[in-house]
Amino acid sequence: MSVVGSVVGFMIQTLAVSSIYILVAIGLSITLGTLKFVNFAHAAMYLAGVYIGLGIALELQFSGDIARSIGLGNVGLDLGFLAALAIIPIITFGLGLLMERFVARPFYDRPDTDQILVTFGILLIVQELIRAFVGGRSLTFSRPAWAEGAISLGPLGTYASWRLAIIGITSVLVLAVYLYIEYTDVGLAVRAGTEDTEMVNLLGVRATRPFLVIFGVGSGLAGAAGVVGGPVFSVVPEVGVGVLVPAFLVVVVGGVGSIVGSVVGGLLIGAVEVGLVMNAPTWSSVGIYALAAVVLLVRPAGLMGAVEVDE
Amino acid sequence: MAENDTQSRRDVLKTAGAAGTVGLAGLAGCLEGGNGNGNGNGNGNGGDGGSEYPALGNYPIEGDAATLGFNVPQTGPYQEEGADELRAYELAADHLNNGGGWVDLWDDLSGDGVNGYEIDYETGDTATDADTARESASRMIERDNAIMYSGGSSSATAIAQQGLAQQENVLFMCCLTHSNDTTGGDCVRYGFREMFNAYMTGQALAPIVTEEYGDDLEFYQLYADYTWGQTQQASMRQFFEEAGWSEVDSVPTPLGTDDYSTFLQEAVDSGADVLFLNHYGLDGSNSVSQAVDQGINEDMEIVVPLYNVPMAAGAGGSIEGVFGTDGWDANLDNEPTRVFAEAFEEEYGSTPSSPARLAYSATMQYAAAVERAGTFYPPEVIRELEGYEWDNGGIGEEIMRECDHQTMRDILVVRGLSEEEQDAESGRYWEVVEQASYPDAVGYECDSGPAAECELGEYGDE
Amino acid sequence: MLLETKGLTKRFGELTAVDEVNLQIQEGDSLSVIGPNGAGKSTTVNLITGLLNPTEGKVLYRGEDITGQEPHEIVQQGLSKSFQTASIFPDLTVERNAVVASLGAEHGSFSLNFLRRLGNYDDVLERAEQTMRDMGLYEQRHVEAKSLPYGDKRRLEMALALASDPDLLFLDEPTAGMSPDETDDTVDLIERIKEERGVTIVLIEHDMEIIFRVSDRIAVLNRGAKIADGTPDEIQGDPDVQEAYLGGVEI
Amino acid sequence: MSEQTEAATPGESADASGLLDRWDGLRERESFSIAGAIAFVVVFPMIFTNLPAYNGYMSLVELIYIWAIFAIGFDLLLGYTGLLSFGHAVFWGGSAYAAGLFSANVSGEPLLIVLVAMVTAIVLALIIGILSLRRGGIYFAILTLAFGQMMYFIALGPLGGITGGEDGFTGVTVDPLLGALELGTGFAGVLGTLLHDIGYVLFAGFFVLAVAAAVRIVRSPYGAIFQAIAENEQRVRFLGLNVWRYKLAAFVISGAFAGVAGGLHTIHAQYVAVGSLFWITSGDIVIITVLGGIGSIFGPVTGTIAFLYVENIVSGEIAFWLLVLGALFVTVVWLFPAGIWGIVTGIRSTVREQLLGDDS
Repeated sequence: MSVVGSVVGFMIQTLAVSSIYILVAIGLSITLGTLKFVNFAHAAMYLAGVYIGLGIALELQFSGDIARSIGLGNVGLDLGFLAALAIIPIITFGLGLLMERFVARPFYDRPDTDQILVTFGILLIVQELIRAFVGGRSLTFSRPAWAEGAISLGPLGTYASWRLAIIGITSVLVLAVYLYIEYTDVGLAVRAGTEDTEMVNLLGVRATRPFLVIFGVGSGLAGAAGVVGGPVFSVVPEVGVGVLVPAFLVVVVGGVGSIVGSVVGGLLIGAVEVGLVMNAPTWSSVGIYALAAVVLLVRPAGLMGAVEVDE
Repeated sequence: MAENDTQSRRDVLKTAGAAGTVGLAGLAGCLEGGNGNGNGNGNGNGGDGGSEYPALGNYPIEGDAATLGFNVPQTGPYQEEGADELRAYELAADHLNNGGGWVDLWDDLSGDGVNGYEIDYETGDTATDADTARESASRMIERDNAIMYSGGSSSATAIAQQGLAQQENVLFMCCLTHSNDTTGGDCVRYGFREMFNAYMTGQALAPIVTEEYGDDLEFYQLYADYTWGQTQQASMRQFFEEAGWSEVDSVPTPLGTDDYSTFLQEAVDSGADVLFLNHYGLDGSNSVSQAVDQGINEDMEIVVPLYNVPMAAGAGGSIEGVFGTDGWDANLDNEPTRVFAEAFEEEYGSTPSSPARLAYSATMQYAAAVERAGTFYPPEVIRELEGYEWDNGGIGEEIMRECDHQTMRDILVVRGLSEEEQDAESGRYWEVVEQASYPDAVGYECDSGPAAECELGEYGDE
Repeated sequence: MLLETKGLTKRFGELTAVDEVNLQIQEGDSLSVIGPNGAGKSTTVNLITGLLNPTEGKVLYRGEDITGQEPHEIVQQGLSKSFQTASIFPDLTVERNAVVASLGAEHGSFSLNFLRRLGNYDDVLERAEQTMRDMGLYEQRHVEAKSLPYGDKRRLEMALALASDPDLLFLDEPTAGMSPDETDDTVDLIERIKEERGVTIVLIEHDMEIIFRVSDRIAVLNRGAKIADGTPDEIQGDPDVQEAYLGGVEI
Repeated sequence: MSEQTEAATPGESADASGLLDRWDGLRERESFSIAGAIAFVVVFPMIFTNLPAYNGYMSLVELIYIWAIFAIGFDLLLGYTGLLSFGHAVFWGGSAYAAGLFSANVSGEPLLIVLVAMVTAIVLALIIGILSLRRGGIYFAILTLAFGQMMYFIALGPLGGITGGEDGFTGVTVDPLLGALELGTGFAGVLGTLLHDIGYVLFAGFFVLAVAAAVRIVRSPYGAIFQAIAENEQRVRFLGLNVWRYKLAAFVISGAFAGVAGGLHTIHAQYVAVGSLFWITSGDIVIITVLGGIGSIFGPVTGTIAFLYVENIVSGEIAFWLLVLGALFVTVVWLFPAGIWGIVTGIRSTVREQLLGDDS
């Protein structure tokens, strides 16, 4: 295999691995940067994306004990993958608004630790609810027919078409949100909020429309990540935490509050993971944590974090 | 720590507990009465031959029911396997008390309890976590006075539980555990395994797969980076290289890996002819379906050395044509299989999986050994189990070896069916290519393979 | 010279919050730093007390460079700060508040004494008691700090700053939000502190009445830069100050 | 639980409610908490394992003490200092492995095993603390979580040859205490009824010791400073106290408690599971501590009893105990930040007020 081929191969792998992390990380990063709200329950949006998405695209099997005891069967709209990809961000956007109103808002004025605890608890509940209704076993979220199989890129190697589809979908979503934040009033509020923490400390400002919208947008992206990631990662209740931890690392590495930071952080984490898989596979799960530690030692605010660290 | 001392500890605790019931009011009496060391057999010694044997573990049984502990994953990644095992355990307890199933086939068993005792059972949830499994088992031993416990749907939980068995002098009949270590480096006198291991899988697969795909091929291995994966990887290398193939590379995938694409890409780039995916359960479903997704089956042949039904169901059509092994199949044509599968189907309305048969069989084996020994006294039951040969378990002739407590037995080499041919109702996901038999095709001596590392420990009556 | 800043500068991105500010404070003097909102008063104090690191410039304390030291190191050298908002420990009792402050004074910035009873440190307890008595809070020592009336909270805040017997005390708008009576009491208190303890005081204030009552010297900041520095009389007559800050207001 | 300085409490005049005051004075004493802990370890197993309603058993009693030590230490960090660590499994699991390896290769003396476990946890806490405490609040939680997971994956993969990887560490060997006292040796007579055997004394003894140490720490200068940091970190800094070092001290002290607990768990289980390093273990200790009630010594103990009881006994009867536990946890965080213990003490002080009338 040519040098160019392996470089391109490395890049494509990195992009594919990074995509899901980035989609989940953006929402975490923005709510952390603007609202100073730390949201472990963000992973619940990913779970909603996976499970509701599965129900829209195919058929969701209810085999949990509670579902069985009340005779709940399988539910499926069977609308196909694209329908799920289109509907889920809207649903999770709405769920995000609800979460802002009923979970986040009562806790804006409470200490960080309470925010973490309550969102951790809610993630636990969502996870266990899924286990109770849908069941704990792994489900198959099969890829759409048009993205099955592999595509040969000539000398650049052969890739699963689904990987390329993930990269494409993620790019479009991230770019759209980036433009939205860069060129609209909502975005202005977000950028101002990230820079001026005093302002957002006032509850009144936090509850205004732009911040609500941004909470929803972050949730929508996490939901979309669930649809995109469903066919790659396992569909089990624990997968929420499984993506949450790397996404948090992306935020730590990239710096809080900026989309560019999340993208850079995500790509770096992806690159380290892929690089280690190729060269020292035993260490591949360890490497991303080590990266986070190193970045933090060198640049406590993260690579793209401009805000002075005053904690 | 010597087993006798450990065991005496629990007896003392029980005694103390009994004394505690009397409460502080009885303190004066205790001052004179207690000797403090292992008098747990003072009372409640039912019809078990009086004081024939000294107290050991939970022997003698108090009352007229013997309690078994069924410790399976009811939550977590192996809960499907666990649920099927539990159904089989409960079925076995029912048959032992009331007849039916193998009880009617096996001469040792009466259908009227075991050795004069009714069979009672307690269940526990291992959550596929070694600590939880061990804690749950110790509750069964200590509080419920289980005389034997069984279960385990991963090597880690099995190894954790059998260590406890040895300490507490209570028998543990392993269920689903495929690691070489269970009856290798980590083997114990109080643990028994009917499941085959990775080593035997290698022996069974190599001749058939090499014959199918040809000589002098190059193979590439991905393996789950923990003990089971490592032993299986080593076994595959050993037996396929002995069969004339050569390994290009073998790469560990860390536990918890969800996305195998990078690993798989590396595998394709290696130019090897055959890819071994040494992953189990959920990981197995993931890696094989991602491999097919990535088009790897167009360039390479894929082998998944160890299969099970939930895993095949998860992978769906991806396993078409993929070779692997399993311990038993409900569609086998023999009487014990038919009897068990029918009883199971009648009770639960579904086809039993191979883990279910293991669970059923473990319970039956234990009960039969107790009947043969004429007592529940653990060392005697162990001696009955050791070296026992039988052919009425649905998978041909089997022998429980004395040297490492590993059953030498036949293994099914199977090949995945296409999505259209699969039938979830009857649990048909593959066709049986061959029943690799012991000792012709599989098996190893007591001084070789995993057995070489096994030291079983004491019976407890030395 | 007790404290001196040389070319103290702080930039946040494009914004220059503090621009080459030079201040001199003599021992025993009272300096007031005044200026309109956003003039950089609080930032200047934060640069001196170590909460922020200056972009450029130096802070000299008794001739020694203390630029870039941590707040606790600076406090340990005898500089103390009373916050604009009552920065106390609301869920702890008044006594507990004073004890924590006394620990910082008696045991230095860190001490390995986690297995010794606090109750056995008589020096700490005495200092806490003395501080509470000085500030007239002793009677309320068992009250949770958050239940104190606002004026008492501010006095507790000042007590925390004074527990360490500082040589130099920064008071950031000590009377903000107070009633006229409370303000009066506070000013009396400040004057008493000055006299009894001989503490050098740096006051950040808006209220001109207080400033002229308390200050020996006044420094005026505007848009981050110092535009005037002198005795109250000099400042009152300074045309730049009139122009930039005081506007047409009669003093 | 309010932790007054002892010097401040006595000397108050006894009025009408003198008896209650004297009782309060007694309760304020350090020795009272320790006596309470001793009384608890004598009485608890009798009630817990004999009353059919509880369905308990001795091994669970010992496990409760071990986890309670872990929880008490965790609360010194979370409840007193206000730092939420999501990676405490590192100290529990890391020390458990150190204990196991030490017992297999050097000595099986239980006290030495616990010592080695504690030292290991202290070293780990120093390293991880120095790295994680560079950032406060939320970042601290995320970083400790990340380091915890890192250690888990290291134990699982790269160090699998030493730790036993997924199978866990099986080579634990425990010798008699002080070379002579087998852990399984029971006591005679009254002692047997109350203290069962040497092993029970070991676990219960460490539990009492942990309570004593925690009470002392809470009443030391550190206790005051920890609470002050939790309430207003910046103010503490401007009192001339090195907040970073005190936070590190809190982290290391809490790590040391986790280390003792981890070492004892190795002795108790004679096995170390790799799951002891997994984030779920960290999550469990968070749930235990918060559920029981942060900011007190007996809150975490209450939480431990509740959690382990549900996990090991009720779990068989309620299929979705984790769901129930999660709901309970959120309710506590949301509405009763003082936890179960806080509810108990709340009721107690209400009763008191009723008794005393309007007495502040």
